[in-house]
Order: sequence, then C-alpha cells, then structure tokens
Amino acid sequence: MRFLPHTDSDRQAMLESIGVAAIRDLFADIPAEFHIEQGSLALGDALSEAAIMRKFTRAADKNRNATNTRYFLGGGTYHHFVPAVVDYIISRGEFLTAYTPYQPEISQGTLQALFEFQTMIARLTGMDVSNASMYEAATATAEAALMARRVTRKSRVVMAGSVNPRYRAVTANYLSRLDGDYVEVDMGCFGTDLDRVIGAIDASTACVIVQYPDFYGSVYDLAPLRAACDAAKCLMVVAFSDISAFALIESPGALGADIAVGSGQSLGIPMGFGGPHLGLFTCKQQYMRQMPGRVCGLTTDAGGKRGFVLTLSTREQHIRREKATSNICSNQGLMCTAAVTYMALMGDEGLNTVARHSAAALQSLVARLPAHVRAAQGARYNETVLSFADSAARDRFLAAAKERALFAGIPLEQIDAAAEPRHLLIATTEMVEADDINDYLDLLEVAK
Amino acid sequence: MRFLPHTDSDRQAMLESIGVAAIRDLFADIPAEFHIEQGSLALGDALSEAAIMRKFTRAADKNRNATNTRYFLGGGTYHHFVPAVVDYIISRGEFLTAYTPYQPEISQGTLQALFEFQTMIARLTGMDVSNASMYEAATATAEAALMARRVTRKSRVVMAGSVNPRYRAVTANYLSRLDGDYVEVDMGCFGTDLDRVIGAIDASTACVIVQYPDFYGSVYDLAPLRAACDAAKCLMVVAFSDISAFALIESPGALGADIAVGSGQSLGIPMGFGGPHLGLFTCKQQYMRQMPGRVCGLTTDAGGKRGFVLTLSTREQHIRREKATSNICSNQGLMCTAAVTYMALMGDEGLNTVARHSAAALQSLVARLPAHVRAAQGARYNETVLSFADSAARDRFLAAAKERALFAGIPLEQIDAAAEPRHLLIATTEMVEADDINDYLDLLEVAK
Amino acid sequence: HEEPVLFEHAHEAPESINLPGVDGDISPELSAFARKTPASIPGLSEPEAVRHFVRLSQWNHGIETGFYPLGSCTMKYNPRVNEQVVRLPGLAHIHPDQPEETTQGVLELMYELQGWLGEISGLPYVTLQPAAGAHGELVGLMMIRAALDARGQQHRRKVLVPDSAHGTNPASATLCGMHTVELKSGADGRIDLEELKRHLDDETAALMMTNPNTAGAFESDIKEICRLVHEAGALVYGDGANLNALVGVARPGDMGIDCLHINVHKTFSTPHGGGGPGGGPVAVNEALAPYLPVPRIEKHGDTYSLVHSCETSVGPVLGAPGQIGVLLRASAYIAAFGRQHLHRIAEDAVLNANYVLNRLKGRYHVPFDGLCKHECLLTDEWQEKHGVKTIDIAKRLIDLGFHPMTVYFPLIVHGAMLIEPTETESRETLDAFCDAMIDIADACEAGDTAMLHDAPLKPFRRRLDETQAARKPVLVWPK
Amino acid sequence: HEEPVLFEHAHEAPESINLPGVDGDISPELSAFARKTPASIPGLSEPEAVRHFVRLSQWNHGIETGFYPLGSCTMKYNPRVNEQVVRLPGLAHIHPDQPEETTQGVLELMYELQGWLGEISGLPYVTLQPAAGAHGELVGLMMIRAALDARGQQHRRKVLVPDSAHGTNPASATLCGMHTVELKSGADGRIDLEELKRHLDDETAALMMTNPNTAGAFESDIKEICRLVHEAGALVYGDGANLNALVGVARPGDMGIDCLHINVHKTFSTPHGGGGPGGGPVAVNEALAPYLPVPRIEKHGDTYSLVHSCETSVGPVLGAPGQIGVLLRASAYIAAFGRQHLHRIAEDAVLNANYVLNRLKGRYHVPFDGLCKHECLLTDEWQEKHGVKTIDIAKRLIDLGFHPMTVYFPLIVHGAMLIEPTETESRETLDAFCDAMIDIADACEAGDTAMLHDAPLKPFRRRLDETQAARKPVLVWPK
Repeated sequence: MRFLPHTDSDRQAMLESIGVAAIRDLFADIPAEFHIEQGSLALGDALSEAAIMRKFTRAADKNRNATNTRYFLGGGTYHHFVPAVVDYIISRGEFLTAYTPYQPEISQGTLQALFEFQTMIARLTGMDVSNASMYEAATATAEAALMARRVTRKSRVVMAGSVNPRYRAVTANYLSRLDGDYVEVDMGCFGTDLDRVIGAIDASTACVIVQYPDFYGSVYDLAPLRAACDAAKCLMVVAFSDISAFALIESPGALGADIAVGSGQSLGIPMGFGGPHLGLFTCKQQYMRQMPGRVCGLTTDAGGKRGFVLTLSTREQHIRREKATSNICSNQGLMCTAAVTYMALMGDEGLNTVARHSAAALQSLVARLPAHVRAAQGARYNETVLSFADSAARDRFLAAAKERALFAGIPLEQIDAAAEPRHLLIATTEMVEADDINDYLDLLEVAK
Repeated sequence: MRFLPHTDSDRQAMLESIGVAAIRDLFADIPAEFHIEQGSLALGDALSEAAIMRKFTRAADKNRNATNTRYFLGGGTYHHFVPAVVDYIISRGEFLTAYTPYQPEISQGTLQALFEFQTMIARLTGMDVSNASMYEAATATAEAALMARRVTRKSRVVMAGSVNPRYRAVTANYLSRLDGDYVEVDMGCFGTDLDRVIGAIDASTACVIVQYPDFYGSVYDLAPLRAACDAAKCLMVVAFSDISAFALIESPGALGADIAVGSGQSLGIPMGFGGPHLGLFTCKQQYMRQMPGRVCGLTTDAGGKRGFVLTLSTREQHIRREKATSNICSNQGLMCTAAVTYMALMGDEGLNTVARHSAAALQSLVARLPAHVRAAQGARYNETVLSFADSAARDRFLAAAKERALFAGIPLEQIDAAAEPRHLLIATTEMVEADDINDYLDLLEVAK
Repeated sequence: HEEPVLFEHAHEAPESINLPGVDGDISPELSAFARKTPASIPGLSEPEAVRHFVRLSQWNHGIETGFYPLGSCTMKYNPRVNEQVVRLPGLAHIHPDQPEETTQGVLELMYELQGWLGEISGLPYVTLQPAAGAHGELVGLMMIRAALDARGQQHRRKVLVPDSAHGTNPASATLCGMHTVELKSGADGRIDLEELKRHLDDETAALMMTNPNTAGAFESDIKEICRLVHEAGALVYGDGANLNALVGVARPGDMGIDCLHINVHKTFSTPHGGGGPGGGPVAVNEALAPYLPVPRIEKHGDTYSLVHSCETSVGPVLGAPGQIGVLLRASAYIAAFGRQHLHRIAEDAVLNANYVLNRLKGRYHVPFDGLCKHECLLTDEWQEKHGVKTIDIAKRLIDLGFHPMTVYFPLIVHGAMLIEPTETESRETLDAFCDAMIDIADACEAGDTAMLHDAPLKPFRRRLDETQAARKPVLVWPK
Repeated sequence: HEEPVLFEHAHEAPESINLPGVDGDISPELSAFARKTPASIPGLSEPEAVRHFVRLSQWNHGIETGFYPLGSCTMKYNPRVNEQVVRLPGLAHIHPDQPEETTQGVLELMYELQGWLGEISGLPYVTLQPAAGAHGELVGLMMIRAALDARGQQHRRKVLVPDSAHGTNPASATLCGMHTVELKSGADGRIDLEELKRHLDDETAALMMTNPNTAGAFESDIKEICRLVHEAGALVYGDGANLNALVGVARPGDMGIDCLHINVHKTFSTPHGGGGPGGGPVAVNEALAPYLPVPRIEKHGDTYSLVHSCETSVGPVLGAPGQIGVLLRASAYIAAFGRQHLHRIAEDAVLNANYVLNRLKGRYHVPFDGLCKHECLLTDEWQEKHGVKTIDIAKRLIDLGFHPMTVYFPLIVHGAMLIEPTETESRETLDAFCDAMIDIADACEAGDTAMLHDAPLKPFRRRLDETQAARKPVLVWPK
C-alpha cells in the first residue's frame, strides 16, 4: 500500500518495543466476536492509482459538463468563470492539508486569508462582519433564523415564499424540532410581494427571511421591509444565492439587513454537482457574539507583531457544548481561501464586470424572446422564469437544446414541487456568450 | 491585461521620475522607421482566460489521447504511468518558476533534487556519474559522439543501424559539419548484429554507438563489443530509449559502457506529442570533465553545513565560450525533478514491476500471435516488430484497431524511411492490461 | 518577510482580469437598483495575487510539510491522485439540477460509496448528505427522534453524553430539540455502566458515544452498553470521529450501534483544507432506514436517481446532494485499499499510537493504563511540578518542527495531550517526535524551562494574544 | 529543519506503489539478461515522498515567491492557466507517432504559433523544433551555413561575435563547424562600426548579435550594421534572448536581421523550471526558408501535417517535433495579449528597467549612459572602494528578500550587475528592490560592510564553497 510507510520489519520492531507479538494483539480489547475476517468486506478490489484514474474518468465521461455543454442553469449553483490561479492556490499542500488553525503561530497563512476573506465578504454584502464560512446557503439560512431567535429572544420565523425552496425546506426542517412558529408566505407570483411578507409579521416574530435577488431572480426594494422590521422589533434576514450580484446592485447591508446569508459558490468555486460550496454568514456588529461558526480576528503576538487568531470561541461547541450558538465545527475553510483568491484577482472592477455580463446576457435573451415564450416581469439580475404554453412545449425545447449541447434551464417543479410544469428557471453568467444566446433563441422555435 | 501590475497612474508617475513624457520616448533609440503601429500585427484578438481554455480545449478534443485510447506505441516515446504526485511536485511554483540554480543559497531545493536525480540515474544505468539532463535522447546521442571525440582525440564515429533512426539522423547531422567520418552499419535484421558493428571499427574510431535495448526492442550481449572497443581504444557508447528496462535487465554500466545516453521520458513524464522529454547523459568517472551540460555537486557552506552547487562550470559555454564542451545552456531541469520524484515513489521494487509488466505484456502478446503475423525473433524488452503479409493487411488491421480505440503500433517506415511498409513497431508498458492484449489479438483477424 | 494584508497594498487596482461574456446593456429596471458605492475589493494583477497567496501559504504547517499528531482529528496523508479525480471536468463542472441522464456517472459513484460505507460500518443504510461530522450528528439524532416519534414516544428527548465526548455531541442534541445529560466517566476513562444505568429511563432517546473514546480507549463493554440502552427503549448513536481505529477490523453496527456518522475528512483522508470542507455521511440500521434524509441516491434497474420525496424521511438537511467533491476523494481512498487492504488502515494507526504511547509512558503521565487504539492520552501532571504546562509543551513542539498534539481535550483529565499519529506516518517520524517529547521532559526535569515558556520562537509569529482578540474583536479590516 | 538526502533515509523501502498491467511471465530469452544487483533506488511511501519534495521546494526562490531581477534571463510571471492548458489530456497524453488525423488539434495550434512568431519577429518562416535558445543558435547557423554553401561559398566559416555576447553564441558556432572572431565593443558598449568593418571579409559567414545588447542598450546602428554585413556577403544572426524589449514594438526582421531565435521561456513566459525545459524557435526570412529543419508543420487544404523530408533542409535537429508543452504555453501567453496588447509587454518591461536605472544611477556606477531597454547595467566600481564587490551586493540582496541580479555578465565591464525587472513586476516591488540597493550603497559608504561580506545569513544555507565542489567533484551519493 503506497500510503503506508512501514515495512514489515518496521512493524515487527515496533511490536517488540510495545511488547506484543502481533498487530491483532493491539485489538485484544475489542471482543473477539466483533473481529471481522480480513478481506471479507464487500468492497471493490484494491486499485492501483492508474486504475483509480481510469475508473473515475470513465464515470466522469458519463456526465455532461460545462466544458462541452452550455449552461443556463442556476437555482443556487452557477457556472461562473474560475481562474486557474484559484485552483492552484487551494491545491498547494500548505493550504489544502492544514487543519483548522487552532495553533495560530504556524497557521498565519490560513488565518490571514480568512481575515481577508471576512473583510471582503463584509464589504461585498455591505455588512459589518462576516464569519469564516458555513457549509452552504440552505443551512446558513437555517442558522440565521436560529441566531435571530437568540438575538430577539422571540421564536417566530417568517419566510418569504420567494426564497429558494431548498433554503426554505432546510430552515423549516431545522426549526421543526424547536419551539416556535414558522410561517411561509406564499407570493402568488415569480417575485417577492413585500406587502404579503410584511403582513405576516407580528409581535412574536424573531425575523423575516427574504431572498434578494430572490429565487426567481427578482430585484426589489427592501426599504418597506426594513421599516416593518423596525416597527416589529424583529430582524431582517436577507438570503442570496449568487453573491456576484452585489458588485452591481445595492448590497443587503446598504438596504438594512441585520443578517445576510447565502452562497459564495460564485466566487471561484466550481459547481461540483452541488458541493463543496461555500456558505456565507454576515451580520451587524452588535450581533457578532451570537454568530454561529468560526471567526478570525486581529491581535498581536508576544513580540508585538500583528497576527491573527480564531476568536470568540466561547460561542462555540467545543467550549460551550450544549449552550453553543451552533454545533458547527468543520466548515468550508478551503473554500474561503478559494473565494478570497478569486476576489483578489477580480477586484471591484472584475467583480462588476462579472455581474454586468451576467445581467446583460439575461437582458439580451429576454429582450428578444419570441411571443410564445414569456419571461417574468420586473427587474431581474441574472435569473428569471420563462413560461411556455404547456409542459410539452417546454420539454420539446429542453430536449432539442440538450441535443445541441445546451442545458436551457431547470424545470421549475424540479426545485419547487408546487410549480406548474410549464415554467423554466433560467440563469446566465459571464460564461454565456452572444452566440449561445442566439442559439438559445433559435432553439425556442421548437416550443411553438 | 491581467499580467501587468501597473495602473496608468503608476506609469505616469514612473515616467515623470525618469523624466520622459511618454513610454514611447523610452524607445527613441530605435529608429522611427522600425516602430510598428500598435495593434497592426496579424495575431489573434486578445483572449480572456476563459476563452483561452475554450480554445485549447477545443483543439485538444480534436486529438485522440491515452485516456480514451489504448497505446501500443513506442519508438522512443512511451505511455508509462505517471503518478499524480509527480505532477503536483513539478507544479509547485517553487520548482516550476525557479531559474537555473546559479545562486545556490536560495536554490537548495532544486539542487538537492538534481543531486538525487544524478545519483539515481547513475545507479539505474550502472554508470559512475550523470549530468543534470540534456534536451532529449537524439541530441544526447549526438553529444555523446562529440564527447567521445574529445576524450579519444579521434574523430571517426561508428553507429549501429539498429539505433533509433532519429537518434542516428540527428547525430549524423551534428557530425556532418565537423571533420571526421561517420559510419552507419546496416544490420540486415530487426536487431543488432554486433559482428557487423565490430567489423566497422578501425584505429581512427572515437566511439561505437549502439542502442540497448535497440530500436527494435532487441536485448543482446554487449561483451564482444566491449572487448572490441578496448582493443581499438575507442569508447563504447550505449543509447537507450526506455530506461525502465534497466530495472529488469543488466545496465549499460555493468556491460561496460563508457558513456550511456538516452531518454528519461519513461520516468514520470507524459508523452506530450514528443516533448518536453528528458535527455540523460551518464559516463565513467574519468571522463566526467568532458561531459556536456550542467552538473550538480556536493560541497559545504560557510557554516560547514552540507550543500549543493552547480559545478564543473569551466567546461561550459558561459565561461569557456567557443571552447566549451557543448553550447547547451537551458536543459530540462524541471523534468529532472519529475524523474527523481517518480523514482522515489517507485524505488527498486516499483521500477522493477514497471519493467516486468511492460515485458510481460509483450510476451503475452507475442506468444499468442496468429500464424499470419510474425514477430521478430530473440530477446525483446517491451518493443518488437511485427511483420504482416503486406502493407494492405497491416493497414487494415491498424484502421480496425483505431476504430476500436486502440493504436496498434507505428508503421515502421514512418520512423525508418528505409523499412518495407508491411512492418509494425509495437511497444507495451504497464498501462497495457490483459484485456487490451486480448482485443489486440482479436483485431489481428482482419489482417488475415 | 512580512506580507501585507491585501487592503494595505499601496497602489490602486490595475486593469482587471479580462472576462468573457456578453458586454451589453443591463435592463433599465435593474439599473435602478445600482450599487451606489463600490465594495472596495482591492484588485491585484495576477502576478501579485499569486505571490501574495503563495507567500501566505508558506506560513502554514500542513500534513505535506510535517507531522500533525492532532488527537481525534486524524490528520493523515491526503493522496494527490484524489485531487486529480475531483478535477475531472465531468465531476467538477456539473450542475446538481442538470438532466439526470447526464449525471449517471457521478450518481453511480455516490451509490457505490453508500454501499461501501454501509459495509464498513456494518450499518447498511447510508446518507451522504451531511456536510461535516457535526451535521451528521444532527441528522442522526433527527432520525433517532423520528423513529421514537413513530413509536409514539414523543417524550423521549433526553440524550446521554459522556463527559469525554466531543462538544459537538451536546450541541447537536440541542439543535435537534433535545436535552443532554452528562455521564461521568469511570476511573478508567470509559463509560461507567452503573452511571449509565442510573440515567437510562423512559425519557431517554439515545446514548451518544464515541468508540474508541476520546481518551483513545476502546469501550470494551460496548455490547452490554448497547444492550442496556436498547433495553431502556433508547438508541445508540455512534460518533464516528474515531473510526480510524476500527476501519476494516471491526464494525460499529455489529456491536449494537444503531446510527453512526463517518468523518470522511478523518478516516477517508479528504483534506482538512484549513478547516473544511468535510463530509459526515450517516450510516444506520434497518430500523432507522425509513428516516434517512432526502434527496436519496437510489438505483432502479440500470438507472441512478436522486429521490427527493419520501414520507417517512426526516426531510432535507442540506441544499445539495452532499459535499460531492469531498465524497469522491473518500471513495478514491477506499478504492485504493480495497477489500484486501482496508484493515491495514486501522492496524497501522493503532500500531503507531501504541508505539508512541510506549515510548513516552515513562516520561509523561498516562492517566488511563492499557492499550490505546488510534490515539494516546497523556497529561502534563509530571511537568507541571516544574512549572511547565501542556500549552508550553505544545508550543515548544512547534520550535522542534512538529505541529502540537490536541491539547486540553478530552476534558476529563487535567492538562490533556491527545496524540494521534495515523497510519501514514513513518517510524522515523514517530521516533523524531518521541525524541522531541523526551527532550522536553528532560528540559523540565533539568529546570531548563525558559525556552518552554517562551516558545515558539522559530515560526513567523510568537504566541498570539487570544484574550485581546476576543475582548475587542477586530474581524474586518477598517475601510 | 534539515531534510536528509533520499539515500540517507533510515528505513528500508516499504511496499511499493501498486501498479497496473500484466503481471505475467517475461520471455525466457529476456530472463537471461536479468540485472544481477538492484539499482538501489530508495523507495518511499507516498506520504514520505511528498513531504520530502515539498520541503525541498521550500528552500527555493521562485518567481512566485519573490522578485527575480536576473538580467538577460527575463524572469517574468508564468501564468497558471498555461499550466492547465498543457495538462489537457488531449495535449499531454498524445504520442508523436500516432496517426496524423488524430493529432490535428495540436498541429493546428503549432502551425498557428509558427505564424505568430513569424509575425512578431518580422521573419515569416519559423521552425519550432529547437529545444532551447542555444539549440536555436545552432539551428540558425546551420541554415546560414547551408544558404552560403548553396551559393557556393563553402569558405565562409567565420562568425563575428561581439565581446558582450552570450557564451552560447561562440559555442554554437563551434558546434556548427565554424570559428568565431570576437568584436570589441565600442566605448558605449555597442557594436563599433569600424571594428565590424575591419573584420568583415569574404570568409565571414555571419555576424551574431543581440539587440538590445547584453548591456541593455539598443544597437541604434542596426540598419547600417546589417547593410555592412550583407554587403560583405554575410548574414546577420539575431540572438533573441532580449526580444522582450521589442515584442510588439519593433521587429528584428524589419531591421535587416536574417535569422533570429526566440527564447519562449523568456519572452513568452514559459516557466524556467529550475533550468529548463526551454524552447528556441527560429524565425528566418525567405532566403533562408528552404533550409528550415525537418519535420516541418505544414497545412495543405484543411489538413495539418508533419513533413519529414525536404531536400534543401538542414535536416533533423531533435528527435521530436519540438518541446510541444513549452510551445503551447508560449502560444497561450501570446493569445492572452493578442494583437491589441502585445506591445505592452515591451513597453512595461522597458519602463520598469528605466525606472530602476533612474532610481539607482546616482548610487551605483552606470558604465554606459542613456536609455536602457528591458534591462539596465550597473557595476560595483563605487562600492569596490569600500571593499565591497558585486558578489557581496548580490548575496546581501538575498538577506533583504530578493534574488540577486545577473552578476559578472556581460564581461565587457568589471563587476557587472545586470538588472531586468520584466513587465510583470509592480512599482511597489521595484521600489522595495531599489530601496534595498540604496541601503546597500549606504552601508558601503558608512563602512558597515561586515554584513555584506557575511551575507547571506537568512536562507537555509550560507555561501557555498564552489571551489571545493569543482576540485573534488562529488556528483553522486556513494552507495
């Protein structure tokens, strides 16, 4: 086994030093009935490295991917450009194979990268502080609800129906085992009707959760909600799925969010069939000590030099155990390094270009839609819903597009079980070229 | 441009500091008639990184490659297994982006790796010393001939006709502009007839160059040649194309070679359409100071610690100019790092397994050949020549095999213009599986 | 050399990266929402960005640069081929919602991994979804709770947790709407059967246990423990953080554990990445299988699919099918060992831990006697007499070229030092580490303790002031 | 921490890597030739091997870790996307002798690159084959010689080489069966027209010149130089090592150069790799085109092919079509700049060199006045008065965090220091470097020179004894 450094004579010498005759003697404290016979497990044969590459290459070749197919898919996962530098940096063993930086003196690389990450995420979302990541957006949304309950000492959670159905489902699931109400507000449209949301707020409400841009790509004014939350003394939680938006449109922080959570997958992380992605968690300064997850902070060393450490750990499970703000331990450290590398390569200008191109591609497509396909109305960032005459028309189009190496969208009911099967959730990024849009429009002919 | 760090205001400030108004003023010493208009060169449009990946991916997809096709191709380039670790190590910027280690204090990584490389190559070839690489095998063979002329102060070079035709052609080309005879000895078979070679030696001969295993994969006893060289006071130069052989069969050094040169591509370096590969150059200790190329040696630092430096540089062009042992400057440094990493992962046992599997695959195939296809006789390592009834039969087979994702061999005349077009040069490595051989044999049916 | 924080870079951003896409107009409706002030993300040229992050990386210790004996963290070598596997375009650049017939390859691999983890754990029904160990704990407890509810036992909400447990255990119970009761460990650091019996009642939902426990000792009473818990109508949750001691040698499911999470970033070598991503698949027995979360990966005929709805399921627990890239690496690790060699992981891991224990036991206090499994527990009791504490020993190890062991955990002993060498360390390295530990013990006994208190002196930074960081938190660079 | 030489590893090789393939018998004939004693290649487990080489890498300076102002070496940033490009399986894992219809993609890219290099150099006919700059020189001289021979001028074997030239120039001439005559540079470091005329005769085959020259100065008389050489019936060979000063701004071919090699590992950013692999394509004008080596990459209709035979060709010079992986990277670099931006390479490179020259010229002796191109030349004349030499300045720079400049080259000045910043360095970095140089000059003037003589003190090793290494060479570890 190429991963095991011992020779048999090493093992023998070590056993002698320990004073036992055989390795199995070291397992004498496990009752004999539980010892399993060597080689008896129903696993595959041991594979050489070459065989492993062959096996996985064959499996990978069964999947269509974004190097051979055009993607108009969103819904929480986006095909944005990933610079080669990002992958190189996170492939370096010093980042890749490091543990959580509990020993700061020999972890300043990870820690400074986390600090830079937190700063950039706070700036991009317009929030005061960011933690050092959550698993992904759905669980981050659930944790935001829990945090709002801690902050407000109230328990009712109001969720807009235009939040990504997966974020809603996970949040509802997390809350279902705890005391307190959870209310989802039906929107009745492919957008966010804030009047309905505001109407659901009451005095027991801990927070209202909206998505911005919402699940359907809609962008709208959060000011009325901010006012309503102030009036009800509840927190305004803003979820987001494609953070690239905030290089173009006003940030959740500028619009008054108390907590903003979402996905950082757009920041240099491949789609990867859904993970590992990057959950983001940001909030106002005053709520900092109620945040879940790890946080990196600035300090000085014994020689007076600037340095970084994990901090506020008294919130965390390894110290506070059952009273911790969350049970989260391993989070998405390496993805933070990917995101900060990505953002450093992009800067304001690059991020803005990503957002402009993403939005412009959608606009270019929507503006030229034929009469038999309708797009949802109102301001959209890079995602919208197309409606077809019926599901047959839509599915004809999807099949034709797939044939032409183009994934034209996600059948809405695939994510939102309640949706009619004639709608299509579509997303564009800077990876969509003008020709792809032309092809898309041409293909729509079959949906007539 | 993402590779240029200056902003325009940086440039302006720098120009002011220099005291010129515009960047083009810095080119005032170039006559105006030679200034070309910006953007006037017939190059492509500037491409984004994403567009570059797309462009090269499309081109790459037009090539069939070893992840989707079985390779029975050799002739100097072999599809051996390359461990992922090798690629990782040579991708690390500290190795990849370093210069030739002229400043040893901050180049000990490269230097120690080179020293380890030289040691391993010397051990594997059975020679006393190795340099720190040549471009590739053909030019290394030519340089061996030149070195033999320096050592012996004689000028005639005898070349066996069973040396790879490309090594022969380049050597002949190098020698053609210098005084002295160059003689190629026709073999009359797909192997090496040492009697003929020995017959070509005379008193003016500087060296005899043979290949072992030869171009046709033949393995033979070099003892008679060693005796003949001793008698004629000329050097015995042994070329090789797949160094993996020497983990299984006797090394050139053990058989008395004065100089052994060849390719190290088999040591963890992908085929890469022919390059960059790795030229190897080894010799006996007493000829060390006549070697071409860079050499790394052991020494101590000002604090008495062990360290490594490039040494024997007085042989080299930057010191000796027109009297240098060679004009070589940049060589294949990174490929040495690849090879030493590969060998460290393999060790004696792994290298031997590579060689055994490579040879066993050939044996398994040859032993089961149908009557209408003949293989060359005698001991072969992992390469041999198959002969078909006629070129039509051979080409039918090649076409059928290609159809079944199997490159069945190289038409011999493609490398050796003198060969009849009914022969096929085939090679096997440890990447050939038993099923591939079965398929190969099945496919031979069409050559009936 | 110091590397500035990105926000300190003196110069303005150069021209940005050249990006693909449609350089057209955005809609007028969207323009109305334009961001008013830029985010102030500093942009670097590519050469500068690479140099910045490469230099930062050089201040990190990683498993590739040195020994990492962190107890209960299983810092083993992370194979490089696994990094190639996950970067195959057909695995990296695929969307979870693209047509299922275009993702059969990845689904097949995940389905196979489910089967393997079921086989290895002895608990055949597996969800790959949980994103990390703690997440797996939550999901496992959800399933236990659902099973009890299905039996009409909504009153069972008490979770017993030994005082040696990871902090995630009680935290996960809380998150699952349950409450915990701490079991005091016995004198041997193991679960005390009497203590257990005292707390088992008809409100008990589960015992959460780690086996081997965090003192590195196997809970030899495991069969009796499970019997008692089951007899009381509760279930046994296994924390798989220490599975490296058992893999291929014994199976938690065979011992009576009902539900186990598996930290693939420990046992199956997926890289820790400076704190994740991890992966915490949960394996359960047949009784708990109906409650597995959705989506589930199922095979019908020759077709693999993600099944999103199931009435008995505890529901979705993540917005994705799982941390696929992490799981792929785990699958590749298991494939490399295969059925022939898998047991050798545990064997060499346990051999290494006992070797270290044996070499150090005369020089450091060993709180619990006997064989250890994949990790061994020491304390600073003997060094404290010389004024040297666990923290000093840990920091001195840094100067000697090693990452410290896990310190001050488990909480059941004073000044704990928990050492886990894993199967991928050589005897040379173990000896060098033990020599360093013995040097430190020597220094204590010789009274040569100043360098221990001042340590570390060699790395880029000396001891950092954690109190200052927590009192006045500065979590972002000021604008 | 010290990292042992591989052969010092204490323990025997563990089980080797698991390899694919046919584990069958070899032929009895082959068995007769079995190696009698193993080669003694130490085998490491994968974790150990990775750690060994990662640690070694940490003792290297690279362009990714810091500034590398090596004059005439053009150490610029090496784009990471280019590393991805060459690793595409369809480019990495292809055999040069597989059927041509299965390699059209790579041939197309190479054909395109030939055209680009022809366009950039102003010399439209290009061979990509030469493996490095020196190899390109040899191939260029072969072509010049062939052209002269074709004119019946077999007596032209004299090559004029300025004394400022790279050592490869005369060495290449020797290898091509020619002899060199050294031209003494003029007082301004440039070619002296009178000296040139004195040596031009009907035995002269070529002038080999580098423009800008190795003092960083443009040979402004280039037109007259070429006219004189051509008038004498000889040809002008251009050493393209310094092409970075001209790329996109001016073309050697337009100036009268007949033949130019291009170091793609300099101008076009392919990584130096600790000493290669490089690439030295040669571009020539129409008169020399018939002599290009084989194989050539040609396009006929829509098909690309390798043409192996051509009567007028100088023949094959390498066993392969070229260093394809290196050339692909160069192609990607040119594509990134494209026609719109290519000139900015030379512009920023020349700006940076003049900026450094301007900042340092009051503190270091500048042997040749005026504008420099992409590199600037200083000497230690002023520091030598304080007992400090170029070597001391160079080694002190290491302690200050920089790789030294090129030292003692060109040979035409005493104590040369040749500084080439390239276009990929920021003003911040240039300022930090200049500040360090000024600090050194200050230290000399203040007589604070001990630290200069002792330098370097910070890196892993202090000054190494090169004399000892050369006197008693130890090139391999003893068995």
